[in-house]
Amino acid sequence: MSIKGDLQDVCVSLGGTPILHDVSLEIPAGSFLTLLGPSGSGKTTTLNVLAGFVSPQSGHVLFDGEPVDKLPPERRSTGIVFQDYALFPHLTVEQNVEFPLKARRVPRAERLERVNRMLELVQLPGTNGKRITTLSGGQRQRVAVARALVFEPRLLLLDEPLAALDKHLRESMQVELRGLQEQLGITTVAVTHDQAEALVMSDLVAIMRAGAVEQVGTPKEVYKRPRTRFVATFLGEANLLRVDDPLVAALGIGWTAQGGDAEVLLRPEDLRLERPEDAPDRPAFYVRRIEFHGARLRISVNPDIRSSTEDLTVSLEACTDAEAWQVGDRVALACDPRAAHVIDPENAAPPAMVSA
Amino acid sequence: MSIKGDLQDVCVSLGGTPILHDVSLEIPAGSFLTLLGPSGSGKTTTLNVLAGFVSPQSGHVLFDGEPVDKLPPERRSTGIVFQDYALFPHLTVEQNVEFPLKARRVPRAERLERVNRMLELVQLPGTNGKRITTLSGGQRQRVAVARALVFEPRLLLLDEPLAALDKHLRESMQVELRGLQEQLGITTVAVTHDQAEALVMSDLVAIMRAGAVEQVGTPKEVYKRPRTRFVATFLGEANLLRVDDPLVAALGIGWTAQGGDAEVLLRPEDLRLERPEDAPDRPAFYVRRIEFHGARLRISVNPDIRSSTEDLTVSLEACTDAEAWQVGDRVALACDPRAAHVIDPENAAPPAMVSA
Amino acid sequence: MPLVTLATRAIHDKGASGIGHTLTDPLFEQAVTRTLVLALTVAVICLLLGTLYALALVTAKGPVKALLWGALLVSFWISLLVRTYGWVLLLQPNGVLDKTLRGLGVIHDSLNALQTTPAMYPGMVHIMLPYMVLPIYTSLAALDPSQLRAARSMGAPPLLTFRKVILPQLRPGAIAGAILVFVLSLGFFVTPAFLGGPSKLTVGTIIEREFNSVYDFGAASVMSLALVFVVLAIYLVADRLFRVGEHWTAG
Amino acid sequence: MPLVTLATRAIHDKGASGIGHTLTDPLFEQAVTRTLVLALTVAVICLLLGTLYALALVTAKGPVKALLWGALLVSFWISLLVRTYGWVLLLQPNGVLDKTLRGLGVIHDSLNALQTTPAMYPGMVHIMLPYMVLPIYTSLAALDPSQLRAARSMGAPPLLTFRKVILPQLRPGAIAGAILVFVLSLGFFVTPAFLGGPSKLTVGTIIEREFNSVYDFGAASVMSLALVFVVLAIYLVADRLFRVGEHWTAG
Repeated sequence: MSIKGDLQDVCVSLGGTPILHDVSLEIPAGSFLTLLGPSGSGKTTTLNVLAGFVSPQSGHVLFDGEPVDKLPPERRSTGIVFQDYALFPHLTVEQNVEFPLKARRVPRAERLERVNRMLELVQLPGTNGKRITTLSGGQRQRVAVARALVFEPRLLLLDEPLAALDKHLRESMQVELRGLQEQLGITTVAVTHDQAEALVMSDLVAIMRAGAVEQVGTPKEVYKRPRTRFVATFLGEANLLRVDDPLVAALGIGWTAQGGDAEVLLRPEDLRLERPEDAPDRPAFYVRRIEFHGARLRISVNPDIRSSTEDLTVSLEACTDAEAWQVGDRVALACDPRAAHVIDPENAAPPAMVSA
Repeated sequence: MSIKGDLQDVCVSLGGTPILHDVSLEIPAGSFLTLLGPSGSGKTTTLNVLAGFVSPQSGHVLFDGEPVDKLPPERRSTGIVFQDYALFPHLTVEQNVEFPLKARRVPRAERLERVNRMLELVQLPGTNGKRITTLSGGQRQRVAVARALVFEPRLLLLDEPLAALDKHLRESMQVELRGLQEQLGITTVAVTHDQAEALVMSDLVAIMRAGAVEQVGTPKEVYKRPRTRFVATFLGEANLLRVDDPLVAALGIGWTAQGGDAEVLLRPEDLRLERPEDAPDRPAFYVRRIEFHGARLRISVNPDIRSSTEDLTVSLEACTDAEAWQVGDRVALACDPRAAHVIDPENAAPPAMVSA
Repeated sequence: MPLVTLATRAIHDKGASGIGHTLTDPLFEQAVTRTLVLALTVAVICLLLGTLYALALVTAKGPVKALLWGALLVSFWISLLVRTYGWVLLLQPNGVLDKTLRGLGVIHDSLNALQTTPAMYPGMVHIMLPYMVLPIYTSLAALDPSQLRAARSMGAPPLLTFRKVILPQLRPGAIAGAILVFVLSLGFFVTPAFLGGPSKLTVGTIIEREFNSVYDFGAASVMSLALVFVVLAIYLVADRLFRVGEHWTAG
Repeated sequence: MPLVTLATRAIHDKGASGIGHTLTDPLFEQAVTRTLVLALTVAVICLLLGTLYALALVTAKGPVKALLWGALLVSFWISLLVRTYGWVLLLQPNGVLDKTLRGLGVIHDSLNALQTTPAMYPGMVHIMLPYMVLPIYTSLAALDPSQLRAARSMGAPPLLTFRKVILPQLRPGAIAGAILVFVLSLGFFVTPAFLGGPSKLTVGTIIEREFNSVYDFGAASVMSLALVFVVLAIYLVADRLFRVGEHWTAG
């Protein structure tokens, strides 16, 4: 069931406009890879190249090492869940899930058995006769997943599968979808523009920008060790300081020589605030703004109380100590130097197009 | 400029269906109040009652203590920013912002001056002649705000003002919008379904459900001391335990007698994990699932490794210590008993309708 | 207003028995049958051609698409009369069709197509086609293209997709179009009058003759009213069965 | 196809000078002028009435709205002929209008409305109105109702809102409708032929007479072609100016 997927130097252009530029991806067998990027970064096109709806101008698509470039979509055996689910509105749940089996001329008895097994797996047993239009958003999503999986495809492709659901449902479907994928062990590629979703669901995240892949790695890698400035700022909040900024040395961050254009990434949660009298040798800042985010406080600090330079952002757990800070307070900034990460500006990939 | 707004026992029904049920709200002069709730909870109707587009069947609307029930929308002097902005697509930026002044027969020279001042305030100086269709989403939002504020309304009403923007832009507009509101000191009522937005932007949050207000309070109050189960689960993640659950006592949480139906709220960030050998008297749990959320780890734990009872959720800062935990580990659960909050089931408000 | 006038006139001039007489006139009955058959045939032909045309419209790309749209819109706009004349010139004795066929040696005598019933069909179909294509096209355009991609990705051969996915979703538009064409054809006398010649009478042409030659306002009124009621009845039944109105007001 | 046939016929039967002769025939020129004036007037009247009707459609609620829609759709469906006869009966000598007015003592002699040019307008307007109402209604329905709320909340009196917010956004639909009505009216001979009587000739009726009485196919072809070209030219110019095509294909 679980196969390895590969893209090798795939280039796509549409009417002269380059859409994908030398995209290479290795999708290990049985893994869940998410393509993450802003709209227009080429992630859906990449998915369509895998599905066979878009033929690359150059480069290759391999399934388990075998080139499938010449195979049309209907012969690639990929299960796709579309953003709007693309269920057939005039058919029932059963007829929808049965459709791919009918296309494969599976005999009726076996069809029914497999449909029922699948509906149980997506926690919709007994809904066979229901019309699609009577289902809720979450139920439609499950039917779409069942339909994409019932014919045991080699690859599962998810195009923003949860974008149409509300926040609470989305979060529980993330867990469910991931659980199902692990249970079946099917190699899966998802597209999303939601950073949190990508981090939570995936084994691997590929961050795309302007038609090129900027970084592929585990969620932890891409969040903690981003290769480029874009990855750092796209995934969560980032304080970026030039390596030659005196503040970098003052915070005790060591760095290997990389030229003055390199930047140090400090995540807001890696910074701490201390009372200046307790830490007289720490750099001194003023609190400019405090936002309450429930679990956390987001505090903007600046060396100068009325400066127009960009604030640094500190994220603290909303405990009693942290809540004592007031706007205007003088604070000392501290950090764990091990958490700091240096970004080499040379890493920036040449994009296929100027980003919109 | 800044006035106090009041709703007193407002009831609204449409075609026999109750939409709002005894809604009372005090909006202090100059404050930013957010109506937060799921779709269909009546928050937009409440906004429309304030604007005058919906007439309540009973109850009163007061501006600065004066009833305005009889005033039509055009005479209430409320500036509204609609979810889709409702800009006039055939007019330029200047003509859009000028419109309310034209309606008030302000002379041309003063009109121009005020439009320019307003466009500067929303950081769009010099865009006067641009067509609305050439603007980006964020720019349209600013024009809509400028148009709503240019005639110095008594009340600013925002209907999901940031829902149409992408995540990064939304976050920076939250700060900007709040800054503008503080600068002008105008009493503001906003509607949103985004918990984070409500917590970050508001002085006061009114949480609505099924046509009734469940709780009004500062962001900190509603998050840390929710009056009802609904408020607790709607705002962030909630671990809820019955007060007579033995775990409550084991965690050292004291509670005043409130009947066995009362529940204890433990936010995931108030829980800690310890190694069982370090804390032998703490309740023992198993790690069932670890999710990486960037800044935080979300860890699901359960007293029994294969139990089907609901997991407790622990949210830990993603530091080196926390990242050492593995699925299947035995852990001891600890919490700060002061952070625990008891919810009295009697507090649940009678809703105007069965929630959808 | 005009309906009321018609009704007044009908009752006033003829009386109840007169109305009965007019409606049971064998010439009238024959004409009604012919009109129904004609309208039904036109509707069915339009249904087939219209579906193909709409499919072509949706799948065509670039200049071909523009051409197809252009043809459809021009055909909508050029007046009925001009189009009817075009067909008359094509089909008349010694017209282009005749000459071509004789030139090719297919026929020897003149077809005399203009005076026969089959001659009515091409003209009617041509005129009615846009009324069929547009509702079907609306249905087609509303069909989510990702459904077709979904079907392909699931390995469905094109015919299965067409039969199981596309056709069922065309139905509301096709039914609306067919009824519209049928109803319009029923009362549509202009083209048949020209193309069918006087020997093949339809209700529309009879009404015209009564009115023009005999100036028998009463009979003309009764027939007109009968036609209106038939049309309304068909529409109401169709609406009940297929919820056509919904489709139309929604579109 | 029909166009090609027409063109062949025109050139074949008449030759270049013949075409020139036909087109400069004073009767033809007069008819062209009359047709243009008629079409333009109908378009303007339809524009005004259609805007009002569309506004009524949008603002009406419940049964009134259903009634307005019903009237519009029925009017679309009942055949042209029946409606034309309705008007004829209303306006003919000793018809309802005459009788009513004489009964009221407003006039003493018969109006003889049927044989005069003013008689053409009500019928034409009635037939053309739906073609005007639908595009305007489409524009209106596309207008975001929150814009009207926004205008009110900003203190705008209704007239200002109508003038500055609603009317400008109706323009594309209104222009498309007006052109459609104008173009349809141009070649639309049925109603004028009945209502206007033979003394008031329009291009359409002349073409018909040529064809019916004289069987001068050549002249009829030339005139038909001229009409088609005028219509196409007007449409192309209008399209350039107002991007009508965009509106239609998008709608």
